[in-house]
Amino acid sequence: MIRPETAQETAFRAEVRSWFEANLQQHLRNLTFRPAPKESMAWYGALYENGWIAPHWPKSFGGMGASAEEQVILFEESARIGAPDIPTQGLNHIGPLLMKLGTPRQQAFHLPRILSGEGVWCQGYSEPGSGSDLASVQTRGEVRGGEIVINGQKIWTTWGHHANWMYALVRAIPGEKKKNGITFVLLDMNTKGITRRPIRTIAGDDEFCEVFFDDVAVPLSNVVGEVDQGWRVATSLLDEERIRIGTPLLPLRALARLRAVMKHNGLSNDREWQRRLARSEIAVETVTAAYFQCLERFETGNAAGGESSYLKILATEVTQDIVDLVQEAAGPLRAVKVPSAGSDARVDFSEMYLQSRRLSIYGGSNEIQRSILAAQVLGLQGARR
Amino acid sequence: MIRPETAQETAFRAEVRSWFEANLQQHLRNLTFRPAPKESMAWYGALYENGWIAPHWPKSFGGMGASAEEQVILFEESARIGAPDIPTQGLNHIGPLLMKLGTPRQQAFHLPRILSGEGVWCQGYSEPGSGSDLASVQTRGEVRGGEIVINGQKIWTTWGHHANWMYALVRAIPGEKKKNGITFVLLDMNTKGITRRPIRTIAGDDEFCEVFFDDVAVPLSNVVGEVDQGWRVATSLLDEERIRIGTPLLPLRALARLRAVMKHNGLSNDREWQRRLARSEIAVETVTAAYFQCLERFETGNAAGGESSYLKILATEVTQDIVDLVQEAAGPLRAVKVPSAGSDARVDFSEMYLQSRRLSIYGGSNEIQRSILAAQVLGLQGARR
Amino acid sequence: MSGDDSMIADSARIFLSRIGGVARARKLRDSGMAFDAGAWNEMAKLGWFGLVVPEEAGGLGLGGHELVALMEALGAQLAGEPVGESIAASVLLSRAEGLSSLLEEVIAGSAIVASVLDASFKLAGGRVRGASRPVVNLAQATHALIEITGENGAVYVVPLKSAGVELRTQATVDGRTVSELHLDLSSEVLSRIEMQNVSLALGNVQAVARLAAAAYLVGLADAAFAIALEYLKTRKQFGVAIGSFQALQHRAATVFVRIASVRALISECARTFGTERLDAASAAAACAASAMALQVTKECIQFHGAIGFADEHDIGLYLRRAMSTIASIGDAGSCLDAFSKAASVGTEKISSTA
Amino acid sequence: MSGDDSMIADSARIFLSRIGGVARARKLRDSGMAFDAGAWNEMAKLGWFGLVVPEEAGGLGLGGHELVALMEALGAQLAGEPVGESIAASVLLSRAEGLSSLLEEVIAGSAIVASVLDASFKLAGGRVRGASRPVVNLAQATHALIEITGENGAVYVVPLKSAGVELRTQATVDGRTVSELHLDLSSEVLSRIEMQNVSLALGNVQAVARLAAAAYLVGLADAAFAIALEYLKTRKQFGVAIGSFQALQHRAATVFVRIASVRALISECARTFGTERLDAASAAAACAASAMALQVTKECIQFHGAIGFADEHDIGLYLRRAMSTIASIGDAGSCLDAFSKAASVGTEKISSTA
Repeated sequence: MIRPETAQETAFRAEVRSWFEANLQQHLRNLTFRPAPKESMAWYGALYENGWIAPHWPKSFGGMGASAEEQVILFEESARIGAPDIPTQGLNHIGPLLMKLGTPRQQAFHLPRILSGEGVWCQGYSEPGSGSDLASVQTRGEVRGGEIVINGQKIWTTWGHHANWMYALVRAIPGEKKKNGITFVLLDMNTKGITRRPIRTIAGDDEFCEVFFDDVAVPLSNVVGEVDQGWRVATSLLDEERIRIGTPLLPLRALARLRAVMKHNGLSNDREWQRRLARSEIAVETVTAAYFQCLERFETGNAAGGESSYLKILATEVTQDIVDLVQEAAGPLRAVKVPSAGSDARVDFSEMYLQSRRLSIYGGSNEIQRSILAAQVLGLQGARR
Repeated sequence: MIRPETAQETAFRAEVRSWFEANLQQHLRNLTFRPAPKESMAWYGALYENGWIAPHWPKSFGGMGASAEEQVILFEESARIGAPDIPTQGLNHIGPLLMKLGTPRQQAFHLPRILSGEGVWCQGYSEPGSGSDLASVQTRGEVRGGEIVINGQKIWTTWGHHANWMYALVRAIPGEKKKNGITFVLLDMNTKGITRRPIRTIAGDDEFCEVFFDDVAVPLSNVVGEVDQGWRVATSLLDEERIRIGTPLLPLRALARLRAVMKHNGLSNDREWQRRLARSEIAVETVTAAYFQCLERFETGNAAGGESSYLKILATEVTQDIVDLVQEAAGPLRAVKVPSAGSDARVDFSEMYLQSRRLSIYGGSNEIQRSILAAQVLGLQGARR
Repeated sequence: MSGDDSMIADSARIFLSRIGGVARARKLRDSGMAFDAGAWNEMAKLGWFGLVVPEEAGGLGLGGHELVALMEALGAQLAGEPVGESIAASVLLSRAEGLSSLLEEVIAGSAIVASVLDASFKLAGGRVRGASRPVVNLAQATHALIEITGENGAVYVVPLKSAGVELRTQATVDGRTVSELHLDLSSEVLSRIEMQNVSLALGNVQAVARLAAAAYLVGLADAAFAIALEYLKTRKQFGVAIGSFQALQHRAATVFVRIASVRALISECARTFGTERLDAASAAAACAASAMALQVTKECIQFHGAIGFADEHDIGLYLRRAMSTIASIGDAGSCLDAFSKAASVGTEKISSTA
Repeated sequence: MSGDDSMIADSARIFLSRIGGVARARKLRDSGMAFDAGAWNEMAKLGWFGLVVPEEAGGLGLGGHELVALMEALGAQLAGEPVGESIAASVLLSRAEGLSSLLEEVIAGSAIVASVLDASFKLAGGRVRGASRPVVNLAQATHALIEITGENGAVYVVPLKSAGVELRTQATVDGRTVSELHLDLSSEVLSRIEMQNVSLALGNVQAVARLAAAAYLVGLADAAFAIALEYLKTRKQFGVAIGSFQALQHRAATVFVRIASVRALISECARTFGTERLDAASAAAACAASAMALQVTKECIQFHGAIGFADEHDIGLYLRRAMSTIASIGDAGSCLDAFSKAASVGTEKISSTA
């Protein structure tokens, strides 16, 4: 980061770096794919034991209560050592949502499990007919006595086959297309009637799955907010979610891959490539700066609604620009599927490039984010889609 | 051009080159601004005397009847020697239109004058309220006896203050917004009631003017097509017009400036800049290829309506990309206003860059061209603007 | 297109559809088989590998337009066989002396000759040693054309079954392979190619391979865009076809401009087949087509949203195949350098305005 | 912003509006006067030229955030005076020995010290000879800071009124000037600057100038976008506001992202003021802001259509002023090289992930 570090922050960085070196197992470093939770759980657990698993959670809920600078230091050091991706739906999405809108019982049950890694979450928003148009949810959730009985289907459920809990949107009256009538529920994925089918991605991993519900009965105590009032629940933390997608972590990882490929292909001392690398480094610093700024504006209540969309667009497009360079630097190796595992660290030529296609699609496509910015931040009215 | 030349074409190129060297006065070479017609008229006249003023006109109307290859050779040799820009509204727009839709008298009067340069034309389409939306013409043209009496205003009239003739759209019933009721007229700019005000551009030249009409009486014999049927006349040659905007001439000129600035700033042997130049040269070859293809498709009747929009987008955006590089290569000289006039040829750092802003605006903005392509060529319906 | 090129394109389209089209590419990838011997033999029967070989040498005697038409058809259906590579090698073999039987085998499909030009092979003490950069589809070849630099430098044919030949092969994202060729063998195993100006001929092989790859990429991009366009017209969000959204319409128009203009460029390049301009033209074609194909296939995935990112949908196959095809061209920088060099040192300059 | 920086920004905004705002920039350009002496004296009274000079040396003793706030305000109203240049020079003057009276003059606005660093001046036989690359706003300066390389190399102040000083000046597209400095004069005319590590201090001058220019560009781009946004909301075509067209909305959103993110970057860079990180940070700021400002101002012209291309509309002034401001930074390549060098050789690395 460009921001000068305080002595305390420099000490924190040194502590993080040496602790990472000591505690991150070699075989989990520089992975290119996100390992399945059971493989990364050792690392997740170590971070948890050390109190670093939830930097952005307040201490009152068991988080680290880290400053923005400490968060960025953690991102930079993670990218530096090549720390593996860990499940984030609990930490970044449902956890903060429950802190704000969950019942004390829901909080007491779920939050500690998210921190410990016992509860691995997935998000049940998208459906076959509704990708960008969330409000058109068709999965049915009918209240019968003390239960809500769910029938229907979710798709593009990131890591749905690894999760043991899902938060989902269902609606009482199917076919109705509006924002009320939607209920926000927490589902134990081991409930009877749930079937999952993994979906292979173009990068070759099982990033997503389809989830089918056949009379899945969920106690009403698992509803967040009120029945039929789920739209407000789901959208209450959209800004928070976009900020979590827009951290500098992904661009930093892309940069690490660019450096590795340049080194592998003898381009590290090529002036043209050094300039491209410099331009990419500056772009990543721009993401870090924007991340700081967004956190500060949201914390001080100075942000316009929808402003976080800018961070999502920025971080994902900077990442895609950098992996474009990774591809170009790879030259005749650009299509090689499996990262090289030479004496050096693994070098990934194609994986992150292919994986990164989703960045401009997931979490609300960048087209949707641009429309949000235009309408909510720029005040451009009469959006003709 | 990449296309291999026949022996005849090579001979033609040699002839053009040596004739240009012998006949183009030194002070008219490598001008960066378009000289006013009276300054370039010597060159216009020389081309006319030599039979090269209208390469794309059929011989039957006094043109050269040049092949596509000969046209491209003329463009390349013009860019090579830095030949000045000459008035084109007559040659490229109203001339071909009159050949197709003019009366024999209109043809006999105007076509020879366009060729000789006696008739210098401007186009009266745009009005203050209607830039991209041509059909919303408000200038009034009322038939009274054998005359059509015009009141109103045109704007963005390229070279309106240098022209002695204008072709214009006027409508009988002002306020009505539709495509019928429009009349296509030929105006002698010396008619009583016409006032002109030049508009200075951001590049510092008087590219445009405003034209005001106060009871301007034009004989009905100057109407092309029928009264109230002018929309069909105006749009009948849109494809032809876009092809003339989309020639490789502009990109070739941009390339010549890039080479000159690279040389001036010592970048000609810099590998990074050589590669950028190569990429630009390839882009220009792409324009030439597309130009050949469009001509052939239109000549053989194989073109979709609106297909020419692609050529306009391509040629103008390639030009803009190249002048972006001109700016970057100029470095600390990028803002210098007047081209350097050293021992070498003039080197332009900023003029074409500024002038080129209009390329994506005029002749139907590139946004309009994209909408045309989407609707007419790609069949994307329900255009929600 | 007109005449032979459209006949070739039509018959290729029909044949490739018959043997499975894009589904075949998927099946080959999934089965881990990089090569479909049955299809290869049928392609040989269609005369493809002798497409540009003179009729008197057993070929079809066709030229650049037919090559481009064939390669576009192959790209459109993601046929991954080394057709372009074989055709490129045939250009040299048909001009060399004493290689007519190898040429016959190439035409018949029983031999596949890869050109391994980006390499540093040396001859010393009767042995050839060295290694190449990675070459796409090399694992399918039976022979390699190599150039030995230094004293006694010349172009040779290496039978790849020989002892002392090692391929270091890696799988690519689309079911092809890329291999480094490592040699450490007696020079007696190699056949020296006898012909005038063999280095020039070798450059020609590379140029033909580049033109073929560029045409393949145009066919590929065009087919991907056709799928995306259909999706834009049928997929609904917010109650309307997503193709009615102006932002997407304008981006689709940009994709159209990119494909159409590069296709036009490649059609010009096809005209240079057999001339000195081919070197520069093919480098231009390869540079332009590579950049275009990546931009187009990425944008087509984006148009699809989440389904575009799923392997089960075909659209992602086009990006991945584009990647391995571009890998076969090398890297963008050297391609631009090749263009600069060829455009400025040829006896006729490409651009007479330089 | 909070505290001093917002106070500086507010007072600058009010002052600049009072003296004519953007209309003043146009008037100065049209009159061929590159410099508004009246405005300059008022700026001096506001203390701007001593903004970052310690209070004990007669300055305001403020820092990076205030510098950025002031420069953004200047950019927003296209004030073309060499404020950033003066402030940059003050950083060195306030640390050097024996230059306090020149510093006083700089703070008072009666001297303007330009930094002419991209040059090759040599001292031989008691004479200084050489020439610089073109420097924006140099024609307004009374003194130049130069570095003489080679033996007896040092940093000197040159009074520009001296015999043997020649400026080769050209007008820029926005009414500024750019000049090469040619020297051929006795070294006795020069004052040698006495301070520790003067080269480092000189680098610091360049860094402050870069940061100032970058902030100026952000203010400029933001103001241009505000004009364009207003136009998008009010201009009608086809019966509706053009800002309702989705294609333009998405492009406007892209412009917003570009400006907001570079502004955030520059705010981070402001924090490095007075630290070793300033070199790398200011190079990053200059690179990012230059690219952003061109993209934004060009797009804002395009949003305006034909009127955007007319000189009478203000929007074109922003692009032209961006050009001369970027010219003052130098070229993109050297700026990137400076970033690479500073980010990797500093005692603290900018990016700890490298």
